[in-house]
Amino acid sequence: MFPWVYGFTWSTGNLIFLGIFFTVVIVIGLTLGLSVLRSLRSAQSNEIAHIRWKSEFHDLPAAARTCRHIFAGDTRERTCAHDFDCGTCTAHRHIEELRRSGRIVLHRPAGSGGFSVSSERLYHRGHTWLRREPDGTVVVGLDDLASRLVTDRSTLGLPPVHAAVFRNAPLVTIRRASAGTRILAPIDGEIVEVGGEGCEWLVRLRPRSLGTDAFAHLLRPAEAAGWLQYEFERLQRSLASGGVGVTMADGGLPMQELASAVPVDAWDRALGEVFLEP
Amino acid sequence: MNSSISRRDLLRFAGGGVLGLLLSPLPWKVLDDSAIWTQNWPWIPEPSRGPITWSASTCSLCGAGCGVRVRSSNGHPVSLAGQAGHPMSAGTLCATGLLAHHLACHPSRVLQPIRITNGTERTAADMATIVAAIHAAHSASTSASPAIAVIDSRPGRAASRLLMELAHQWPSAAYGVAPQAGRARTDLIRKHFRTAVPEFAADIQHARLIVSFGAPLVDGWGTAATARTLLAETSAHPRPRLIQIEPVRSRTANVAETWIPVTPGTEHVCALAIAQAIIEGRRMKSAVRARAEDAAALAAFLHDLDLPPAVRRCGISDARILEIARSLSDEPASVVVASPAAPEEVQSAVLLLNLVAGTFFREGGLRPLPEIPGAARTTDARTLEDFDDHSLSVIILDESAAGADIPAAVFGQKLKPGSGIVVSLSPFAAPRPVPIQYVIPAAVWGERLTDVAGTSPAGEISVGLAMPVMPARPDTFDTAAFLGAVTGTSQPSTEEILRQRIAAIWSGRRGMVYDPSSPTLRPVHAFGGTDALWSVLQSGGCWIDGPRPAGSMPAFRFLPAGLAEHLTKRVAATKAATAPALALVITSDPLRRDQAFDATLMSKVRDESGLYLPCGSVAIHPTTAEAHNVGVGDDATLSINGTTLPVHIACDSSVPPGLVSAMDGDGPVALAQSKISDRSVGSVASATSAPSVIPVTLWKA
Amino acid sequence: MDSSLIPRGLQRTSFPRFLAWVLPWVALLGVGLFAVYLCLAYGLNQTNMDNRFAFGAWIYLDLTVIALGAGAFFTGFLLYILRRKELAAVINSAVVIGFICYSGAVAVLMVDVGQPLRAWFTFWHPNVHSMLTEVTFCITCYLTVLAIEYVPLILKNRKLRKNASMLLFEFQLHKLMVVFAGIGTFLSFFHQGSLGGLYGVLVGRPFAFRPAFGIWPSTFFLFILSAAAAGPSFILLTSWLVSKIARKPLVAPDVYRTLGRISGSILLVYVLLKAVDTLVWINRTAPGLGFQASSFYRYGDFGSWILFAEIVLLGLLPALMLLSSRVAQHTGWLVTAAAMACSGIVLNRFVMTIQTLALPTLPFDAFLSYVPSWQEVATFLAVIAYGVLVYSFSFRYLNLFPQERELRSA
Amino acid sequence: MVIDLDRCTGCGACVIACAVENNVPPAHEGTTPRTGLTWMRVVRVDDGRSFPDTRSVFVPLMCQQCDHHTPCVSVCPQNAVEYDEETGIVTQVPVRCLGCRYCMTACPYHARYFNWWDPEWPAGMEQTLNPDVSTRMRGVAEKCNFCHGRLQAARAKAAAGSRPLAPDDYQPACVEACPTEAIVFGDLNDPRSTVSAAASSPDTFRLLEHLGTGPKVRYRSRSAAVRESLTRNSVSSEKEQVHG
Amino acid sequence: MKSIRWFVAGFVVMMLFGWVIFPAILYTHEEQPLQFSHKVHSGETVGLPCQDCHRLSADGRFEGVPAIAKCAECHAEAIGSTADERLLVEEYVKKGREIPWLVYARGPQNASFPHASHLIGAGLACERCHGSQGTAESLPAFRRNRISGESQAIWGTSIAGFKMAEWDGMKMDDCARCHRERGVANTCLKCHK
Repeated sequence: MFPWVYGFTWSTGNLIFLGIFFTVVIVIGLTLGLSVLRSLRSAQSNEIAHIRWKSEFHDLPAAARTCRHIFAGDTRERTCAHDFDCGTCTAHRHIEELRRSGRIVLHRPAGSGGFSVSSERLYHRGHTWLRREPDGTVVVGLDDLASRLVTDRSTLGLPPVHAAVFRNAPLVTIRRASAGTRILAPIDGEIVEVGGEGCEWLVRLRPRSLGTDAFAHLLRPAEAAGWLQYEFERLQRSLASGGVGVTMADGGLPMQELASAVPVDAWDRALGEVFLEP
Repeated sequence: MNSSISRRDLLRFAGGGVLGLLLSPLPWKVLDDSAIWTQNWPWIPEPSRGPITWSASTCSLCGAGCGVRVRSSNGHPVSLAGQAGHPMSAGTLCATGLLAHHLACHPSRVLQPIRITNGTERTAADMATIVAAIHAAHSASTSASPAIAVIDSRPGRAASRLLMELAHQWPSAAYGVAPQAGRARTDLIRKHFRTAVPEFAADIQHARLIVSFGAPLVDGWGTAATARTLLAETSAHPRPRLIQIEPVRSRTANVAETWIPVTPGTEHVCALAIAQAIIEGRRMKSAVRARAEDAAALAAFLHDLDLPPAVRRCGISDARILEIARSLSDEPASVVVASPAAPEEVQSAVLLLNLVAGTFFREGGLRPLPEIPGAARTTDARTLEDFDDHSLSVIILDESAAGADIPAAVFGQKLKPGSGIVVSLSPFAAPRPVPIQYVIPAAVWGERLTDVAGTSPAGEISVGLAMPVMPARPDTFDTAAFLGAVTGTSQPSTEEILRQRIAAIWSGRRGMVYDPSSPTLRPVHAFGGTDALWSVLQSGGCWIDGPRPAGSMPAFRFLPAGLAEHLTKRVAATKAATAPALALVITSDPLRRDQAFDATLMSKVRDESGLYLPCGSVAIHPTTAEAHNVGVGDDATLSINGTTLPVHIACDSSVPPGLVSAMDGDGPVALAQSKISDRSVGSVASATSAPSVIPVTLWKA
Repeated sequence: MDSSLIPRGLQRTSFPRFLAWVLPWVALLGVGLFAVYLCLAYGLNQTNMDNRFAFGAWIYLDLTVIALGAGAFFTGFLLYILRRKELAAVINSAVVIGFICYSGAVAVLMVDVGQPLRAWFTFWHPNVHSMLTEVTFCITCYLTVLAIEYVPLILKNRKLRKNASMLLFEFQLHKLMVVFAGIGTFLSFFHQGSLGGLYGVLVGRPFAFRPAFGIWPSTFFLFILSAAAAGPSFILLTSWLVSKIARKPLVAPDVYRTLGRISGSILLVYVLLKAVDTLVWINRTAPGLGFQASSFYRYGDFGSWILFAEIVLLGLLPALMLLSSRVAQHTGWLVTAAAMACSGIVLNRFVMTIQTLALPTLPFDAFLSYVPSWQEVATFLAVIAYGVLVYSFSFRYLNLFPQERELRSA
Repeated sequence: MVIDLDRCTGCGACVIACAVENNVPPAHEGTTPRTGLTWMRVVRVDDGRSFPDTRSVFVPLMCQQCDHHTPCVSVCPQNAVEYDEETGIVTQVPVRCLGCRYCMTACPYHARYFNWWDPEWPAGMEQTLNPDVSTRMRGVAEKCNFCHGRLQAARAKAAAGSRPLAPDDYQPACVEACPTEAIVFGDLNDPRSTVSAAASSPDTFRLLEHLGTGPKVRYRSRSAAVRESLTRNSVSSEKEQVHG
Repeated sequence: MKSIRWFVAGFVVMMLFGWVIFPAILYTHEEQPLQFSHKVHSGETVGLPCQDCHRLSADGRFEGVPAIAKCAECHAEAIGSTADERLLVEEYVKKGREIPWLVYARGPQNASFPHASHLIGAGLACERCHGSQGTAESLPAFRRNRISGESQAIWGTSIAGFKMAEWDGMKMDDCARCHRERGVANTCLKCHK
């Protein structure tokens, strides 16, 4: 194998064969080394949350990755390919210009399908809402669909004060299901205050940057209504076992107590579906 | 260091450790050493390292007396080879001879005295009890007839003289020999001559034409020298013509110029027919006619034997008989030989043919075998069968040198019922059908000094010494030591007897001596004295009975008393016999399977390569196999007059259709063979068919 | 009980039932390991192999397993390099099957070799002219590549992905997967070929000898094509089988159709080339070595029907069936065609290994037959058991079929 | 090496001498002719003539030391087999062999044997092992190497006497043991040697010559029937398992 | 950086084990059956030439360590006063038993090293492969590799196989390199038996 080993000859056949063998070994080694190096480098820099979200987004079923503009009726069927990071999505910017220039009218759907959508809140695809407070902090709470599923606050594992939070990274964990499900944080920031029992929001956090693109990926109330209805249908479809479509008679309003309607063994699936767990 | 070591830290420690290990020589050295370990596995023995020495000796396994060159390492023989230029073997050794040095470590070797009760259970025994038993029998013997038989398996050795002296010392003991192959032939010959004639041996070396009735000339042990003379032709020594007449095509028939496949049991008819052809063709030499007293009577006897119908059943054509007769009478150096295991009528018919062809006392024919100087005359000693039944209380059997087998049943018959014991001096324990048998460990070749009396293909005799080439096992005996222990008297050691024998040879001033260091043979008297001769023999030389006077043919009779009636009866029997559908033919085993010859490496030519028939197999022709719907390698059952035995089938086109060929002396066939030669089976065989033709039936197991 | 490990959204049987399914295979593995112990402790006399049948039944089965395991490299090649996106549905299963086949084959080789402790000698003192050196090098490298391709699947397990470093490594590795797919294809191209070359170079065995193109005999290229053809069929077969056992649709029917079409087209090319090669062999190569080709088919039960079965019955017929649209309609026929294609390749490996050794070469040789001993059979069954076990655990705890979730709710 | 088949009686002395010289272990219990370990064999071949005048010819078959792209040398994956240019002997190094047995499938003469069992000798017989040849272990292949242990001893002796190696310093054990001197051995490259003379005589032939492996062992027989039956290439189909 | 500390700790521990502890435990330390002083025998006191004991026999075989018969020539009775000599005389000379020496340069069983070809043919000196012998007062301990069973002299003193001196280690590669340098054929058949 090596020149100092007995029987090694510098014949062409030997050189070609060992040459190919060593290149293959080196290529495998380099690729492995590269991926180990990259994962070490990204472990240092706090990209873990970002990478975790990208990896999980990649494994979400197609239905969960629908583009936001469907809810507002801007485009037909389309799945997002930018991990819901609308800031970097050219199609999003293009549609925004159209909307600003008035060629597309943001038509409001008939109703929010029985879910309450308030106008000053912005909605994150992980079913949390966000409201900017005058003192520059931001308040985050569970939207209507999520709060119907997670009724008692005690099952939530809230983050400690002063903890750093990253966009699309786990903010709160629900210990109800066997494997535990996490709720994603809408934006980067730092926890300032944790909401007590009865309070409508969960945490108050100070956002790291206040620029418009920090909130670009959040849904405006107009889109949120259609989005909540779509998410509710998706939840039913994943709960329906085997081929049965949505059975809710149309016009029927979703029950307040959704949690009790979900069968026990499907609980893990339901929470994972809603909170975008692959 | 913080108090708790987390699981992650351990993982990191392990990761660092692995990297450290890979960069240390440990894994690579262990990898390399484990491969080297597989090369020096401790349970595989290593050849010893030490100086290589060469010595010469003589092989004593059989009567050929071949010269052996021994290569030893650390004083232990490592390989044997023939001694180039040796007069008896001319540098050859047979397959068995090449393994003589392995017999010493044969797994079934007896290393301390054992006692075998009714053939199977073995318990250790000590010499005292054996000696006491012998002495008890010796003192108790009252009647005139001897109570102790001292049987010598190979007469003509120096040890034989010791056994004879013991018989003289003890009135109750008598000396006997194992049945000698050539013995029957010598008795038959003597009947033909008025004056006393010595034994005869065929001079294959100088014969130009050999007609052999089933004689195993190149088959297996003891025939290396003969094979060389027959086949290793050179310009000076062209290959002799060999005509082999036997039912199964043996290895000799395979190299013979012509092989005549006669039906089994009819060889004697062919011999007589050839003799008749010589006489009627008026080809009998005048010298022979002058010496013979009853030539005309022989011609008349052969005429009224009415041979032609019998010849038709032999499977030999008349033209072939005339052709053999003509070449026998034309070729001056021709001889007719028969297989030593051939029945009596074949031996006498072949003898008659030799007489008619005048091959006696002629170079290339039958030459007188002189007495071996210094060895007692054993030709007329009796065999175990000559003792009267149930008269013996002890049989002392000296099997330290392998000789002919004594049929097992004879022991039981000769011993006093219930109290008789057999004491055998043998390196291997061959159980016998007697209540009690003691086996005293004997030395094998190369462990102790013994002498070897050999006969060469040219019919010359020789005396050589089998030198000790390896350390002797502590409590093994040679004949002298054994007799010393048994009789309690001090016996002359083997060395002394041998020295006396060599002195007798030297004083006889006859014969030549082969000295490995000098290229040519030197006459005996050229040596200064017995010591010079002794040192030459010890260095691998041998004494050979030199050029003998041709000798003249004395007066003889063709048909001594009784021979005519016997031949008439047998020829009539052959004529009347109906050929059995399937006949068993027992051929002599070329490797002599019993333990005396069966070194473990013999498996290379038997079980491991199928060159020789493996144990328990019989060979039949493929057509016979189809006829009995038996396939190659199948297990089948062979029944001989009711006794069935499991055999393994081997197809072999050298066995004529209708015959089953089996090797004597091996496994199941040995059982059958002992039954065949056993009185009970023999008598049952129909009177018409000759004993060597045994009807059998065969079917798939 | 182990639901925290099962990927979210996939229905798997309860753990006790899963144990009931696993236990018989574990028992089979146990018996096999005992046979392996016997072979390693007491030597290869435990098998019925002998000096004529130096390659026993387990070498033939090794070749078959590696040929069928070629699905991994070929599917990877099609998906990552030729961008056939629809194969993403079966790539994970293909990688697992490939890993099982190769690791099982190497395990059997370690038992079959007389001195396993010296196996590294082939690397240290390689004889580059020998096909077996090339096989050893490539199989070992490709096994590492397959292991590297198998690692991200494991790291994607629901419990493991929670660990940050594992997730990161898997993410980075996944990005470079195209490199490994390329290397895998390159390595597989060579060693599938050299497995064929093993027999093609044997001048001493006219039955197997084939003329060389460049430095490789024609069997080199035939083995690659046949492996590439058998791969997708075997993937199709196994995916269908798993969905039948798991009693839930795992792969969309059109994926079966694409697999079938790919396998059928390559099989057709293989059959044509094989026919040409056989004709050349019958008319020019064998007589050149002094053997009439007819004399090879005169013994035992190896009549010339084997040649017909291998090329036409299990070669041409399945190829046409796989390519015809009518068959592609219902999966049942597609699966039988795939099974026939695979058994055609298995028969080819059998003929190349066992018949080559059985046929006499010297004029006085006899035709010998050989029956494997229980140790050999048990060892190979252990490999199958090992495969089933690894696949069962992977199917249960790893997400082998991405389309399973959509198919369930559709 | 030239073997005169007319002189070979099939006595097996060569096989025994070869086994003694090269420390080949005795048969393990359960060995059959197909798993037997011998470095050479004497094969009995019938010349196919009809019954009464059919003859068998005994063919000593050992490694033919092929010299034209030797099948076993080109297939051994770890160079355990090597063609020695100087002497023309195909060397098998048992300590490098890892027992993959590929060389055994490559050899058309079936001249390679495998240690299926660990070699065992009866107690005491290890003293009779030849010091010039190493004992092997289970799991490795073995073949005839023209007793190159004797060649090395002859070279050492020649070196000790500081003289070149003479032709008759070295001959394999089988040549020395054959009673009828059927095997002639020597340097084929030296035209004056007896073996070259024997090799050039018209009635010599080689086994499987048409395979082109260039075997260096030649056989001689004056009988045309024997020559024809041993070089007939369309293999005989008779199922007979031939036994001596 | 706490995590790196563990990694480095593991690395250092294993390197230490591999380079220092492993070589120590890999080889055994066996004492020779009895001590022998080359200094006395070949030095001024007795002045025996090396070839007297380590002889090359006529057929090219090297006797290596002499047999007991050689010692018995002078030591039939105890000459000196050392305990080893008394042991030699009683235990070995009187009983005629060979001394079970542990030979340092004992090569593997499967390779033959013809001393004749090297000493006479190539004219090499003993020191070339064995190092300086014949001056030591006592015999060093015999070090045997526990796994491969071979003497340490074959692999050489350094665990990684770096040759400290020409005589340190006689692996196949060393023989092959010397053969290559001198243009002697180093085919397998040359040495393997």
